[in-house]
Amino acid sequence: MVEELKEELERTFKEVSARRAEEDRLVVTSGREQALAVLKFLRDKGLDHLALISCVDWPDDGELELVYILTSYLRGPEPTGEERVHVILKTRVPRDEPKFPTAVNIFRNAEPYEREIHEFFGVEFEGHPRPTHLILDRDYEVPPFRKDFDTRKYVEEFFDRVPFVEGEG
Amino acid sequence: MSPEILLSVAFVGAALTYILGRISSSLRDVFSVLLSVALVAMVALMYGMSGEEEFYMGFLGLPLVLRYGTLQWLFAIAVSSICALSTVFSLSYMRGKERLNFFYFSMFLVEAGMLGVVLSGDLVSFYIFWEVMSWSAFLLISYNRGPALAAGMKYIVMSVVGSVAMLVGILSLYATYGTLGIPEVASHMASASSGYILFTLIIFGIGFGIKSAIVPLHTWLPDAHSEAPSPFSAVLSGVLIKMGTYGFLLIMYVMVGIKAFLELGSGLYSFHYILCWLGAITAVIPTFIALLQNDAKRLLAWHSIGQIGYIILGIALGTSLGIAGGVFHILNHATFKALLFLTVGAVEYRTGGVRDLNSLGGLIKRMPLTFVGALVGALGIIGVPLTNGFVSKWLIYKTLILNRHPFLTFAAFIGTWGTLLSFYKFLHNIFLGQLPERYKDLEKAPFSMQLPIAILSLAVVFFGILPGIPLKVINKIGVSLGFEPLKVSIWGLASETGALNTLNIFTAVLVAGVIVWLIFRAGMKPVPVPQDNNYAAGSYIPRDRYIYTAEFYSPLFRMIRPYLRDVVDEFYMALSKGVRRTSDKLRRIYVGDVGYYVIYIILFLALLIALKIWLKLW
Amino acid sequence: MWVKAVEIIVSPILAFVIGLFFMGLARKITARIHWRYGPPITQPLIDVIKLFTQRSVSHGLLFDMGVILSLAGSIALVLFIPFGGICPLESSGGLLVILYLMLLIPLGLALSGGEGANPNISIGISRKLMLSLGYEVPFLLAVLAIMTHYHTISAVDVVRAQEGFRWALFSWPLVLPGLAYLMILPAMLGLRPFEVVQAPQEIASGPMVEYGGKYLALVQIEHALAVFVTIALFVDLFLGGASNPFFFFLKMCVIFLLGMFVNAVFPRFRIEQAVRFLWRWPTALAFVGLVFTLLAR
Amino acid sequence: MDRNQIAKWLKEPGKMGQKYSLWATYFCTGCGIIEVPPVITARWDAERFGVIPVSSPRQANLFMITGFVTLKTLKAIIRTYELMPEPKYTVGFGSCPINGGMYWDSYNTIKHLDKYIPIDGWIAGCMPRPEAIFIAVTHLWTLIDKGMADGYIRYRENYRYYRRNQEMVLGKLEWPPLYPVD
Repeated sequence: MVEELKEELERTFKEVSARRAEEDRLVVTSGREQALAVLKFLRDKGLDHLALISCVDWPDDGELELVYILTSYLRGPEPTGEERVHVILKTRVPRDEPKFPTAVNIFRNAEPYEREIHEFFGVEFEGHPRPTHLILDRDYEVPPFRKDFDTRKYVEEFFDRVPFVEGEG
Repeated sequence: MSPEILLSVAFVGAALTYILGRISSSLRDVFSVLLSVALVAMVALMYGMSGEEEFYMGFLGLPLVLRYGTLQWLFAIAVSSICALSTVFSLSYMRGKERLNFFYFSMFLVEAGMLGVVLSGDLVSFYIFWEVMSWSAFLLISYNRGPALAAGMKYIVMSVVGSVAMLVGILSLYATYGTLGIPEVASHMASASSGYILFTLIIFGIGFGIKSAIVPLHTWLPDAHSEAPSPFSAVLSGVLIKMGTYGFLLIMYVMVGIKAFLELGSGLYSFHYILCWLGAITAVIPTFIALLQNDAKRLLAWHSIGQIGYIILGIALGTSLGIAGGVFHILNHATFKALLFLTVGAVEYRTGGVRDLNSLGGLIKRMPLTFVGALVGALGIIGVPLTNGFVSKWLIYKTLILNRHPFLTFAAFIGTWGTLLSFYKFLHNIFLGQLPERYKDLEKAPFSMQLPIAILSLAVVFFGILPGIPLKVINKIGVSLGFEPLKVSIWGLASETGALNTLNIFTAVLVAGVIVWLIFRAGMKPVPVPQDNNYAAGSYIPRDRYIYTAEFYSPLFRMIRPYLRDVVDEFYMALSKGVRRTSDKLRRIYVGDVGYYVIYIILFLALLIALKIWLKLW
Repeated sequence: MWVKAVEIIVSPILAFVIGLFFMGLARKITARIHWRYGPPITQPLIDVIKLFTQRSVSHGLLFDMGVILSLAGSIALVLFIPFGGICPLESSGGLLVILYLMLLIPLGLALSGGEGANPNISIGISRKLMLSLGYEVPFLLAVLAIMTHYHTISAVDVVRAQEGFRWALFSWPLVLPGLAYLMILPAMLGLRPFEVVQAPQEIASGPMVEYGGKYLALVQIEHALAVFVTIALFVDLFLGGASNPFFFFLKMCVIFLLGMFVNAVFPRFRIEQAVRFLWRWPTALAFVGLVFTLLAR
Repeated sequence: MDRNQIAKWLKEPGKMGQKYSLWATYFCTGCGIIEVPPVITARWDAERFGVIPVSSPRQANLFMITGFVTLKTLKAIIRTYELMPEPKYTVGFGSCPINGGMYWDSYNTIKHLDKYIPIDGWIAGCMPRPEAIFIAVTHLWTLIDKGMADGYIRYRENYRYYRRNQEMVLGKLEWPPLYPVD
């Protein structure tokens, strides 16, 4: 069943390459423009559960990789519908001006994931209803989860400059 | 200082306030205050004097007589002092409103009517002043338009029914005895048959029951009290409903006499026992309905009915302690209920008419003296030791227990606990809790409002600590009504069966309080802290987050609300709807054509003749 | 006269000591039931001393006066309760004053809590007043049954009438009110099945949230006196309060242990469940008892 | 209760009272709270030392900061510490409050907690066992005895510096300062 899905994907979309990673897992990499179209296509094929959106930072390629993990709630995709399939959709976004259309109108539950990625990786999701902070309570000039965020330097700058109280008294 | 001069001054004064009002409002204010204080002084001077005075002969041959004694004096002093205090209160309360001349005029008219009712010596003048009082009260209840008109209509319909019942009673007395003077009727009643006594008691009982709002006849009171302007609702629930209890005293003990009254009916079905049960029900059910109210004045109105239940319980028992307790509670209820209504009026004046218990809070910080007044009033109505409510409720409880009525005592005690719960809700939702943002800079109540509140609070506490003073007067009343006197000391009752000695209780609580205060001062000095420095699980309460408590006893409501629907009120409403529908149908027979009317007359005559022939009715 | 003065001074102190001893005993027994070693018996006394050394926070005059009023009320209440042979102020009114002063204590705490302006306090106080309304119904019926049975309103007469093992708990019509009183004892003491008022987990110990150092000490003393008063009243009315204080103390221990065992293992009621329970079984028992005492007259 | 115990009680009951009735605030700040339930229940029973958890900081005089302190929890800790009445003692559990522990280079956790609120005692270990907690309590007794557990006095005297440090890390605090800062 993963096979038919693979052929169908390659037939309908030209810039998409699908690879069967394990017995029931399909890894799909697609270009930036078609990513949401592929997402919608997979959702209509029965993969109605967006488990997670995560992000990987490739500093040497100068790109941020957005990873959408899809599965289905009750059963596998039609027509067979017996075993469950995981589909992992990957797209690449340039690191210097990371813009990407939001997936909220396809999957309602994408909203917190996108806020988190915006907070930790600095990816701008156009059209996101509430691009506010999810976990952190302040802004950092370099988003913390990026590889080039030097935690040691930040700690020295931010925490170590706070003097001990005993010295003052 | 005869009552005739007093009544004439009252009525002329009422008219004068209206005329002076036309000239200049400040003159009228000054005059009304002077008049009310003069009335109080004149009544006070009448202490101890008693006697009769005819002031008008020509009323179809019946002399109109004024009689005054200690019982009348007590009621007169209560009426005049409460009216004086509420007049002083209404100086600043009514400043912005319109039709002030009309307001002061009808205020003094009500006071004159009440004085007339109390001082009247025969049933005709009693009835005249009773009508004057009822109608002027109607004018004042429907003073501020809107829903007040409906409340006034409901009040006047029920009080007219009461007055008609009383009129029937008076006419039946006139038919059987030919005279209407109270002493003459009393002497005749001694020889009357028990059926006739029962009839007069019931007829007059309906009239006075409606005015004093006993349970089945109480439905007008909550609407009337909450819609009337606050100074008048203080008078209304302070003294006006006491005229009903005065009527009961008059009927039961002056006209019918104690012996006949107590023997009426046998054992469990004697009239006074049923009246006691009516009083007990009136003490419990309205108190718990008051628990559910969200409007401050409706809560107080329902409590007025509850406290009347205590008074009826005291009076109907027919023992010397019971009478002392009942009459003393009349005086106390007048003081703390007026005090509570005046404090609600002050809060209403300052917050621009807000009475809803769910949207006020924290006013203790802005109106401390008003809070002290409300607190003393609440302690008085609950009957906490060291307030006058405690002494009168104590007398009622003792008689109930010594005469072996445990279930009545139980009802009375549960009424007290219900009062405690609902008055804590009253105090908490208005004065305690967080101060909302919009009342942050609320100023204190003006002096002309604080003066009556201060005087009434002092009266509540003073009579609580030294109940001997009023109890001496009440002892005289008991003797005049034919009960044996009680041994009264300045500190309380020194009678043999478990004396109440407020001295012991007072010193015990006071000394314990001082010791605890000293221990309190021995500890470390506490740090005064603003309201928002409060524990909120690690976060900081911003000014507008938590402000007031709504539905203070919601778990209790869910349990008792289905049982406390005001079925009596629904019954009356259904009754009035039925009457309106039937009268609608009747209207159709008036078609406006004279021919039809002639036919109606002929048919009616034929019917009469037929009755005469076949049934030989007369 | 001198004996009376000494009695007036001694009995509140005695009540305080006994109350604290009971609270210490309670914590020790609960610990032992939970398989724990538990604090020393004198722990409540240590707590009170510590609380007096803490500088607390005050929310205004009524915040202080309310606590003082409620403690003064409970001290005055102790003076009216016959304890063994001594009863300092029994001459003025007996049971009616006791019932009335019992009204004063929750009112004092409620007023001072109200000024604390904390959401937990408001919820705690409304629960406290509802619970006290709940247990007042059977309590009043039971006390009225006693009053009508012995036809007196003074507690000393009730004690004198029960001389020589004719205890009210075992004489026929008064067994039912006695059982009703026993069933509502945990509610009056605030023990576990009815610990709805100071539920630490739900409303952060209810009305006591804002009480710090010496306020908490005064409230602990007031709780100790309330424990003493409730149990002493039960022993006086139903177990014929003994002639000398030591037997009286023994009877109180028996009753308190009864409540304690229930407290250690029982989960907590919701406020509706508590009031519904209080208005169902204990009220029925007390009501039937009162009817029988009336008929037996 | 040997003789010098009673003598101590008579000499300074306040100190002895503080020692033998430490009421701990029930506030779980970090991962260390998993150690507290066994401490207060049957297996280890802190109540024999007089340590009981109380639900409101107003009643407490011991504040156990268990585990790492993030920026958000720091605000709640400062708020709770300022609500507690005056003679109050704080104990830092584990290595994270001491110097950041394994989160030594994290951008989100506080490194040295005693820059922001005074700490009277530390317990080393990445979540100390209940025995360590009891040793800490007994150490706290000796500190109180010697008068060295003066965290709250230090907080009162150099409140200006504590407040400045807190606002350097947390930005403007919305509640007014506890002591008057000139």
